[in-house]
Amino acid sequence: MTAALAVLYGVLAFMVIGAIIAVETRDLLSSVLCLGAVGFGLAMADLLLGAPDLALTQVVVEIFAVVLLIRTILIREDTTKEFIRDTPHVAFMGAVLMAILLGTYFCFQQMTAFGDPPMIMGLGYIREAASAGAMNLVTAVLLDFRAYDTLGEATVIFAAVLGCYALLRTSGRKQEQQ
Amino acid sequence: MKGMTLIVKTMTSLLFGCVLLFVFYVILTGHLTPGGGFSGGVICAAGMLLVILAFGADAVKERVGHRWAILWETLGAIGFLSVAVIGFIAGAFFAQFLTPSLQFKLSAAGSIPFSNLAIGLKVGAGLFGAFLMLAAFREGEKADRDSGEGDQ
Amino acid sequence: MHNVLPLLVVVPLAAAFLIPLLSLVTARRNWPSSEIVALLAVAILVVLSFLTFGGQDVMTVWIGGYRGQPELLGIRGVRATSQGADGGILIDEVIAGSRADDAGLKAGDVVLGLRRHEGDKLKRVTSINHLRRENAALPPGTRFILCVDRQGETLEKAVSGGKGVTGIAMVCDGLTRLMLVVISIVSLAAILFSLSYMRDYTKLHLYYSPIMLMIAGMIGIVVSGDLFNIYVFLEVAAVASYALVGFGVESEELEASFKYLVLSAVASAFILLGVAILYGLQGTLNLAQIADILETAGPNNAMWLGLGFFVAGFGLKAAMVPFHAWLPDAHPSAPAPISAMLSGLLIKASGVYVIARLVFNVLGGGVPVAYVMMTLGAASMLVGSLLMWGQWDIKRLLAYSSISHMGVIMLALGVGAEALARGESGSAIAGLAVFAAVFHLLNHAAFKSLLFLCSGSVVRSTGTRDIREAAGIGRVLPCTGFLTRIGALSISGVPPFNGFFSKLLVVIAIVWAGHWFLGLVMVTTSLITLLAFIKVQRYLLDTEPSESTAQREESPLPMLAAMTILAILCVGLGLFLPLYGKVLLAPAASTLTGGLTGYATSVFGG
Amino acid sequence: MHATLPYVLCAIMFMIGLYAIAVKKNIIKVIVGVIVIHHAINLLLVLVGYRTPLTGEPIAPIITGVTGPAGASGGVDELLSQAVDPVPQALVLTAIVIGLSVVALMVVMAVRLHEKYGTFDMTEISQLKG
Repeated sequence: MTAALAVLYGVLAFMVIGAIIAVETRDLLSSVLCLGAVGFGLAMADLLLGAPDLALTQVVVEIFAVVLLIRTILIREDTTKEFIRDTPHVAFMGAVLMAILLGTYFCFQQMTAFGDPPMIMGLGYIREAASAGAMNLVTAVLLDFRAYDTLGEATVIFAAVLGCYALLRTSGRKQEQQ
Repeated sequence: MKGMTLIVKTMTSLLFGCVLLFVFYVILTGHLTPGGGFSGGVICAAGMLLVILAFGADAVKERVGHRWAILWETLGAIGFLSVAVIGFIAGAFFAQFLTPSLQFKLSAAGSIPFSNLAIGLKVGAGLFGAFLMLAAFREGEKADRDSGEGDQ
Repeated sequence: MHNVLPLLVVVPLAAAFLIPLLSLVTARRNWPSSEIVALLAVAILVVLSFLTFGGQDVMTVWIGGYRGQPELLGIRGVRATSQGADGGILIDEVIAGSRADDAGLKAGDVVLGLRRHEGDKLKRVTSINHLRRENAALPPGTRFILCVDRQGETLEKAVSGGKGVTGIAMVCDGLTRLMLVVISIVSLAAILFSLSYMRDYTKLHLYYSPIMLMIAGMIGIVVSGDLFNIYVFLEVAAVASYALVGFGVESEELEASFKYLVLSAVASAFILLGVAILYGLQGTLNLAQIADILETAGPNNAMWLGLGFFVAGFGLKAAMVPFHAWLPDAHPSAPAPISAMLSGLLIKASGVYVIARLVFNVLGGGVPVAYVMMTLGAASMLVGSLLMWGQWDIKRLLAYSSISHMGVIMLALGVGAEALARGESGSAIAGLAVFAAVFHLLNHAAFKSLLFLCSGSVVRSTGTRDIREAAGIGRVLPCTGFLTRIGALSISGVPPFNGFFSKLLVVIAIVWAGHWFLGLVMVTTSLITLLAFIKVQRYLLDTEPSESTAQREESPLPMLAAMTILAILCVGLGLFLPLYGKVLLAPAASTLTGGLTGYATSVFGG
Repeated sequence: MHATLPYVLCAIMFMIGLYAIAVKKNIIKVIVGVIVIHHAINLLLVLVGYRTPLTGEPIAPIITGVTGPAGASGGVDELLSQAVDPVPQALVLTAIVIGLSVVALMVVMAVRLHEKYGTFDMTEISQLKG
């Protein structure tokens, strides 16, 4: 195991622990902050895995999401007494999730080994990158080869923002007598 | 919300220019270095978010208003769609309609910088607008906040 | 006609982007700009979707990047899990008839590496994916020489290099055309209906823009030939629909919308996980190329896992029974035209359509997946109809009926997949089952949208969704009553209407395939549906109206026009099946029964 | 074991998020669960695209040198043999933004529900029966 790989496993373990704390802690604010830590861990993992674009975007998006959540929590009172549903429900869901996890573990044994991807499509992009002209291949993939996906993605944000506007209207229906 | 203290406001107004500069750098060199329309747009929205938090949502809403956000967002979206459609007219959907020239220059990537710019505009304005609406939204206040801009 | 395909997505998107922009100007003056743009865009869509019938059977448009026929990878058809003694790849199995078999590779060989030319330096490889990478890194079509160690003897085999697909494919085949026609016509009806119905709501540009986005998303799903692209457009349609479900912003609507949002986000997560696993395995996202590789490589456990996540994710989107909890809340809470579009289109385009496409044309699950589909289908059919029986809320009743009918479609597809796996002997049964499935899909879109629009008309006049309180409304609003009657008769499968024919075909296909028990379940379900809708008709249409009900006004003209379009479809689709079946339904069915090979060759050959 | 351990860690994270969604009553916790799930999938996609080349270090897919003779540092040839896969990175970039927009919508709905009911507790909110 090389040093870089050891660091990567460290970051992944950090993320898993952070996720557990974020889910389990009772205080909503600490929960959201732990989530931010997981996000920053992800950004670090991205850097280690050779994805600086992602690290940049992940950091900013994480900041945005965490501020959004904190802003939502801070000015509102929460009256939740019991965080978890009743025990049979929890036991059932836990069993189902463990079963899925075991199945996933079993099936992942035949997954492509880590560090050895087929890259049939990716190498094609790299080979043709010179014609696209972009030096950053991720941008080239995003905005040239797979620009159609990006159009869809821009549309998703557009839809979400319109949805926010629509859901934040004070009243949905026109008042009749006013 | 009235906003935060004077120190924070001053620092924010100083910082905001730097953030915008960084946004332009990230968006315009997106095809050369890490970054691009999305990162730049979200950074831009995060900068705006700083302003909203420092000055208070109502003050920002008075100055800017979410009509501007909608305007820039739709313009960005239409801009990106028109990059696609110009390519469509030139040959194929999303085809490069500009010939890439010198490597490592701003003009190196044909239509990609334009797409980046449009997406940055769209993402920045969109997220800013959404956060502004959310921050200005207050509970228990049923009064006519929305008067004057709806088609009521 | 190649050019039509991108326009199908561009037109609704452009409309969606223009509507808020125009509203900035027109909202103060109360000009109906949103309505005009939306109606215009949908009208153009209807025309465009019929234009796709010109031209070849299968149209493929490559967006961004390389287009053309990919040469098949020379090393395809090899299963290798272990490394040889001195670092090469030990081949466990060579699939007969594959490229590797043609090149003369045999089980037990150890692939050492490759050379570009004769006498070049040997480039060693360590794993099968490494070999694939070396293959993909070479310029398209290059031939190279594979060095193989066979029991101590070194052989050199010339194979042709591969070339991958880089662009995103837009594919328009029989099934896509059917979905396009359904989507555009139902959307036209829904928007026509909205013109009057949505007058009561505020800020209509925030309604018409998401509805256009939803249409764009659904069209994007059905014309796409790329796995990730399907996910993206699925999200476009889903995110737009979240906002539309909660458009009334009353507490009940918000709650339904939140529930829908959470479950749908989980479904999207499953789907994206499936995409990640499949990409990790195959290194490509193009559906045809995945089919092409899988056809000879055969499945492995990780691929089953990916397929399992897909079935779970799209099953959630299609509200199959263990995952159905969100639908009866979300669909009734939306405004009526949106309910019609969600039930009539969205759960089909983003659920059943994609499952059918993946199972029949791309991943090819074989018998196990066919049985999973049959189980899911039969369970949703039965549970949906049983839960429907006790409902008094008209829209909720219709929503449960949607679950039941989605079950019918899924069951028929499952029977088809199972029959297809039998080989030659089952192909006729599979053809009939899949034909029945797509026919029922078309019919369900027509009558369920009609019924939801009728319920909207009833709710608008009476202000209640309870059929006991709205009793007798059919006599007060004669047109709405008549159209509701047509819808109810269609959905319960009364002979001259379309529902009867498709249900009959489904039952015939099930029984022909030998699943007597499932046939019995299907007939029972139909009977329950019939009884439930007799109940609806009795209360809504055949009782004397109470005094408060008697003073209601008939719905305005656009709403009636929208319902009439769908009602004409309900009658016409059944009666004129011989006329349009060959053009619309048979190609759709044969697309699905064509299997992996058919899909791959039709996409690359076009 | 070693070859697929990172994927398994991702799967564990995915299940943690799913657990939060399935079991927790609090809306904010549900949102946290959704974000954890998004993180897990994004991580899986990046991991899937990583490669450890036989010679040299793995490099980010950015051309830093002029494309010229074979073997030039930072050129296309070097990328072909050493770069990590750019496609999953583009996919993750798309997925991150989609995730952000979904989370923004969820937060807006949480705010509206809090306004209507005065709590983030789902059991107090639920009026509808599935």
